[in-house]
Amino acid sequence: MVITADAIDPVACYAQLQDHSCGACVTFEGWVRNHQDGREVRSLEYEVYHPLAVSEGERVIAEARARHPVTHALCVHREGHLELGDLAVWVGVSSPHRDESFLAARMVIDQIKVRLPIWKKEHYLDGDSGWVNCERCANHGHAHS
Amino acid sequence: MVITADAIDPVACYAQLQDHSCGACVTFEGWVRNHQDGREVRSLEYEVYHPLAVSEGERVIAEARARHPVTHALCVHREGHLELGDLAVWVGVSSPHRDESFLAARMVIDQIKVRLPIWKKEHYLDGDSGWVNCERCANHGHAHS
Amino acid sequence: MMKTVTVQYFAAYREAVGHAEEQVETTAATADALFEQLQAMHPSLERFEAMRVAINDAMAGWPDAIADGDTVLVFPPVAGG
Amino acid sequence: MMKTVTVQYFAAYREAVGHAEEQVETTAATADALFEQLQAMHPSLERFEAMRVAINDAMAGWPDAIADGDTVLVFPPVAGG
Repeated sequence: MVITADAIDPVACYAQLQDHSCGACVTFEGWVRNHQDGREVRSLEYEVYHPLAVSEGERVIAEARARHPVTHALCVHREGHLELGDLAVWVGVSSPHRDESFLAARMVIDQIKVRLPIWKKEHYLDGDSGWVNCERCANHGHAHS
Repeated sequence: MVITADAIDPVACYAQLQDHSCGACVTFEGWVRNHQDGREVRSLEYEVYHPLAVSEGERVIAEARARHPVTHALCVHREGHLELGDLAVWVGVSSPHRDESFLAARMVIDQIKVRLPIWKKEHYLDGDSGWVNCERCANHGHAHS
Repeated sequence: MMKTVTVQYFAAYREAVGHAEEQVETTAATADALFEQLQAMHPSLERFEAMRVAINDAMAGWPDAIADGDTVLVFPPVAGG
Repeated sequence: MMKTVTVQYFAAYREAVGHAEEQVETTAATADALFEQLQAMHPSLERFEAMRVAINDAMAGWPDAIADGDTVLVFPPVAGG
């Protein structure tokens, strides 16, 4: 689990998954989207509490690997200011067969989104801004990407 | 749907998925694996019947998009001789939210593997070689990546 | 009724038969009946549950009718990906 | 028994409270009871079902006990990805 203030390089990440014993590779990328709940988004900030984001991210990856045996599994999450289209989170998995890679990648991103101490502040086109509640938050329940 | 005798460039493919309205991108890559049913693989050839591989591939993508509305969905498949680790098939999908991208990518690769007129001949380390039957083939049922 | 069709073989079937294409005189009404005739001509042509057929560059079913002048593509089990 | 704990606020909670960290004197036995006290001190501190707590850099539960000298991290609902 890597938290970085620099732009994520998906090609460099991907190189770490390559393995001649693997026939399948699944990647998930979360991009900064120009709309959220009907509002136009201009940019956003991620705030990350490093020590626990890293340890909880490692735990998520270990749990996904235990349930879906894959050969490589990695996750990188941005912090700081991001513009539209920027890569916010990258998950990559490789395995001999494709079933495990799809399932592990899905489990990692689903858990990363609800368990890691990472917060997102959206800046809207109308000049307003606000912290986004998590997708399982009961008070403001709505789905994110 | 693209069939190519040249190496697939995943970065160039991926660029076609980028869209500010999308918050999620899922890619699947099929790589040439060094083992199959307990045999050590050295390299392989794909034979493709172009006209129907392209039209059936377009149909698969359209069906996946109809079931899982995504913004972009692409598939590229190699033909000819491939070495270990080479990218044999690339599937990429982007959408506002991640659920549709995961489901569409999975549906595309599952259907591509069983419906397109593409055949794989494996060359084994022991000098032998043989055509691989499809993963749903009743006579020689076994799972591939 | 005697028809002439063009049969094309792919991958394992091409290697089993020894050539990629041939003209076949047939009275077979369906693709499936034609395949039986092809097996009689080429004993090495194995029947697989996952084998597929296309007629005139469109995916077809084995019970589909064949007509004089058709091009029939005989596909062994596919293995893309 | 009176304890002194360090409370750290993040994201929306930091902005609601106006600072990132404070020392709090408390008799609260659990993290949950401490949160009630923090809400009394900072009426803008909203309770969310998805809010989380960590004690001394380990994820914890709201019913967990707090001890003198602990650092308690108060996390508003997370939104990574």
